[in-house]
Amino acid sequence: MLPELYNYWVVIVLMMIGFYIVIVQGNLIKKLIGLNIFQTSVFIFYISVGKVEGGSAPILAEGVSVYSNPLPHVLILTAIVVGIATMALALALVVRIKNAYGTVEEEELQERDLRC
Amino acid sequence: MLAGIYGLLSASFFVSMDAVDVAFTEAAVGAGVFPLLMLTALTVAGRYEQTVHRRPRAAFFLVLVTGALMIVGTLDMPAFGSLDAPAHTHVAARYIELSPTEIGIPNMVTSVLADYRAFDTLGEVVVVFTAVVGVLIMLTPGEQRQQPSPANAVETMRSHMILRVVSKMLIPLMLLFALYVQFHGEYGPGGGFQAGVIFAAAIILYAMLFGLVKAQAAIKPSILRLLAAFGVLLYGGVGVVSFLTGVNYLDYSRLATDPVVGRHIGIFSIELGVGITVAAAMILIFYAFAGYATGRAEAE
Amino acid sequence: MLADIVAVLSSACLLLGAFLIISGAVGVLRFPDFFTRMHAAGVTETLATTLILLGLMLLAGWSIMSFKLLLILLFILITSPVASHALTKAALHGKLQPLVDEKNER
Amino acid sequence: MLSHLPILQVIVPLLAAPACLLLDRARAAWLFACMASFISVVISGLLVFQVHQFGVLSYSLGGWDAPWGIEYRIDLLSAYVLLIVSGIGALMILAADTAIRIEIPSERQPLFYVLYLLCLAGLLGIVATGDIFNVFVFLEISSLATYALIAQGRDRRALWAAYQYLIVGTIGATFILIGIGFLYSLTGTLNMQDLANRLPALESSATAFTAFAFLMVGVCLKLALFPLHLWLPNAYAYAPSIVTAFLAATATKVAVYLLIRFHFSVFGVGFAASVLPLHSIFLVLGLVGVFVASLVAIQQPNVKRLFAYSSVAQIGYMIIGIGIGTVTGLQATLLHLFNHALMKGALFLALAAIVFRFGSADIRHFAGLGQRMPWTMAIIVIGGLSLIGVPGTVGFISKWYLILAAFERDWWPLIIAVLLGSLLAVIYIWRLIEVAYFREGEGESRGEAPLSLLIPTAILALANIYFGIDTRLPVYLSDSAAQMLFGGGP
Amino acid sequence: MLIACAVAILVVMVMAIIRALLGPTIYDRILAVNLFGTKTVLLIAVIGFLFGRPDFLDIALVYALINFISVVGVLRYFEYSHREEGGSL
Repeated sequence: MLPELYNYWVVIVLMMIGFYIVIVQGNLIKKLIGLNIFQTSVFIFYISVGKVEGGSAPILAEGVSVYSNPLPHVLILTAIVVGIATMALALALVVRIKNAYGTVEEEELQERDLRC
Repeated sequence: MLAGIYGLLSASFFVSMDAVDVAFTEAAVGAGVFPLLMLTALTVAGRYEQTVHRRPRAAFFLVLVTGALMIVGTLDMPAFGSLDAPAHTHVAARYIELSPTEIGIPNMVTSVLADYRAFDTLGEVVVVFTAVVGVLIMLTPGEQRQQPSPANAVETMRSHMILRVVSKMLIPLMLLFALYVQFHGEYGPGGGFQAGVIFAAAIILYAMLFGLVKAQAAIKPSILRLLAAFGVLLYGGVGVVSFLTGVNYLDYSRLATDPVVGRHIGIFSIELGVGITVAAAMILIFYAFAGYATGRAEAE
Repeated sequence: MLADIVAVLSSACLLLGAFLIISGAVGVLRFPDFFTRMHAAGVTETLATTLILLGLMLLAGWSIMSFKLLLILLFILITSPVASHALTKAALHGKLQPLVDEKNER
Repeated sequence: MLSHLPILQVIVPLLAAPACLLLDRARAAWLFACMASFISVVISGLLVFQVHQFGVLSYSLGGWDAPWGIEYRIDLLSAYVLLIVSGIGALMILAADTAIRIEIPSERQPLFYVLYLLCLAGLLGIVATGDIFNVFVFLEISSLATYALIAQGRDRRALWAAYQYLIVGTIGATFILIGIGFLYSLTGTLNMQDLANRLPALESSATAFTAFAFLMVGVCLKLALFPLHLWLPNAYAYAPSIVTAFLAATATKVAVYLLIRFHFSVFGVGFAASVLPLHSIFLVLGLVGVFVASLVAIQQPNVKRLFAYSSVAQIGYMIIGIGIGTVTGLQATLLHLFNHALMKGALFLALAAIVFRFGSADIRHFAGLGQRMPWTMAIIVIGGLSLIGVPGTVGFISKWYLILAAFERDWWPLIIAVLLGSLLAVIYIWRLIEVAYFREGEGESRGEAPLSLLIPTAILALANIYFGIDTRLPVYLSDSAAQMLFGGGP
Repeated sequence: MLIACAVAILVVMVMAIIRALLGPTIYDRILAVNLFGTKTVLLIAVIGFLFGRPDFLDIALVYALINFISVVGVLRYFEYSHREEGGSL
């Protein structure tokens, strides 16, 4: 069982690292990096699902009979784009927050909110 | 900083998993766009380090539970790489078997992306479009529409003479390569999104080396806006045209007398739409960030 | 006969390239300060890359692949020294002194 | 053209958005957006009719049949939710022109409409599609638009609220993505119908269970179900009023729809019950949510925030309906979906009018409002009564069905709890009414809100009363939808 | 032969990561990342031959491009931030 699934488990560990960073980090930008890691590991998870033993890239070629599954690739292409779009928006928000509050630390933000 | 390496690393992983197209995208995004965005944001936000860990225990517990749940979930999954997993035998099998004859292009990822699941891809383009509108609405300077002063722009990297000269040679090459990726997507890895990103990267390189003002003079933001909207409309328009030919939305089969040729035309045009929107969107996002950064630096 | 020679040549290129990049990396890892590391990386990089890509080109034969490899090679040959140069210059501007006794933090 | 209705429903606002960007003048963009949203209302009305007439509509995009291509699948439930979302969307955009005039600088207004249309299209897309990955894509379209819209609030805390929502929302979406990944690796398909056919054979699989858990948690994050609701009050309180009104009336509804869809259509009613006591969890979370959120709402000085917490409480009621686990319970949930959209739409729009006059929705401004803005205040009273569940308003109908469902099961404590929850609503509504009618307002008397704002609000308020008396349409729709879901789909 | 080469490149990549983690200055890190990038290009090319799928070369090419742009971007950023610090001091 173990050698058959280790790939998934490595991905899960990575995923959880990202998730942990998102929750624990106080710095807004680092939080986003954590989020990125979290998302990317999900992508890897999908691609692992799509891998076929002995398969080759899903582009038609002579002499190749086993191809990897193209569907997860398509899904992940979409998901990557979604991820980067989210990042762009999030960073724009962070930039605005920095401008409005003068800090990108969660705790200081909350302090400054309480004061006013 | 390490994010860049991370992007590279995950991309090489994708390569080993045969996901050429995904690796291609991740190469462009993970190693290029993401760090660039991160850096421009950092320019504004400042590198301010502070390591405060709040309620780590509860978070750790939560993460542990989630991870454990996932591992439990994998226990019943088919073994990694096995041929007869349901994921490979049900829907995907048809894509692999029939797409070369049905769609007539060798790259199965492109045929699934641009034809079988074309609507997802439309959604993807709209997501990019949404992001760019969102970034614009947030970073468009309000009343004080300031021009970054030329002095500031010229100063950017003036010291790097060699860099500038060499880049000047490279940028046309990059643009050419982007076009190649755009139109070669049916045969090899690549397609509209990747091409758009490469194209945008070349322009961004120009903007970084020669200043935002010069870049904006060469490629005007207002035109980019038009193009971003135009790409989405082109994609959606192809769908509307297929309405008019009497078939379902995004069904390209009647765009020409021969369905396979029709599909070629359809895929070609939507990939073009994707490429245009993505390139315009990425450049616009970069402009917005960089413009905001310089604007702020001057205000201080 | 010719094929054999090509194969041997390409293997030799690949092996030499592999050796060179490892030595370069060891240099990057072991050398005491930034500028010496830069030296190790920059010098080995160009030759090693050339060798490896040359090896692959020999392997690929006369085809579009070779052309692409050539393109990559050209590209790396252009960008890598430029990047090194720019980096070093930036480091100098960033008040990083070469050849110091102790490492200078920024 | 009629056969293309399912896709037109989503495509019209989706393509109107980039076209709107090209206009670049606020007024023109507004008119265009109005047009697009009204067309989509008409389409959704036609869809309800068609579904009623011919049964489930299936539309294969790109001409590829179901498991290979993406399928749009409109059954009664989705037609019902589509009608709610597009109807509210159109009413809100009518009011938007006036409402955002003071809240958003003029050069950003065209972009605002673009985002609004995108958000609307995203929500409609989630409801119309029959493909789980497509759900994810459209979820992200609507979420991204929402983050940007929330950040447009004038208070800088709007930015912070939007950021928090972004983090939570992205985590939620990623969870859903993980769930989809597990499902895909298990079944090899992404089509909901196909999944529903294949899943029963795999019921005991731990992977299916995990997929279910991730989907549920992901949706509940979007839904702001009680312990995961922390992002909602901030987001609602600081967003521009019109955005709050739109989101409160639609976004959470769509999330509830997704919950029902995943729970009933994809996994089947029996699935959850066999592996974990999901219904009891829903019941407990719903009840705790109702009480905690109502108690917090009572103490809020900002009325927008007050109603935001009240939204969390109302979501609790909807979840209770699902938790009861009978046809009537589900019907109560579906009814409340409709009714809550009406009352929160009316309330938040009325608040938009108050914000338009006073610049904020602090309870201080309510002093003497009964005299100063009689119409607006009357609408708030109607909405408030509806929130409490007074007979003659829509709120009563949904509470009635909820109690009926509990009664069927002989769960007396639940009935008492629901009544107690309504009592809490009485307290926070009364607080408003007391301030507005029995306290003298200081300062000069100011006039009523502009008509362009008042009319849509009044329409919603009248709908509150109308559907509280003439209940045929929602009751019929929700009843047949609930039956269909329990019958395992037609 | 190819395998040996790929392994060597992998080893180098690991070393580059170690250098990037160790620092000590920011320029060391950039150098390491740059090194890592070029080695990735090589690795992808070699792997492409190893698997017999030359399509990978396109990715290597993209990498070469993007890596360069990234390094320029990083440099620009640090120069920029230096200037800002200098201005405020």
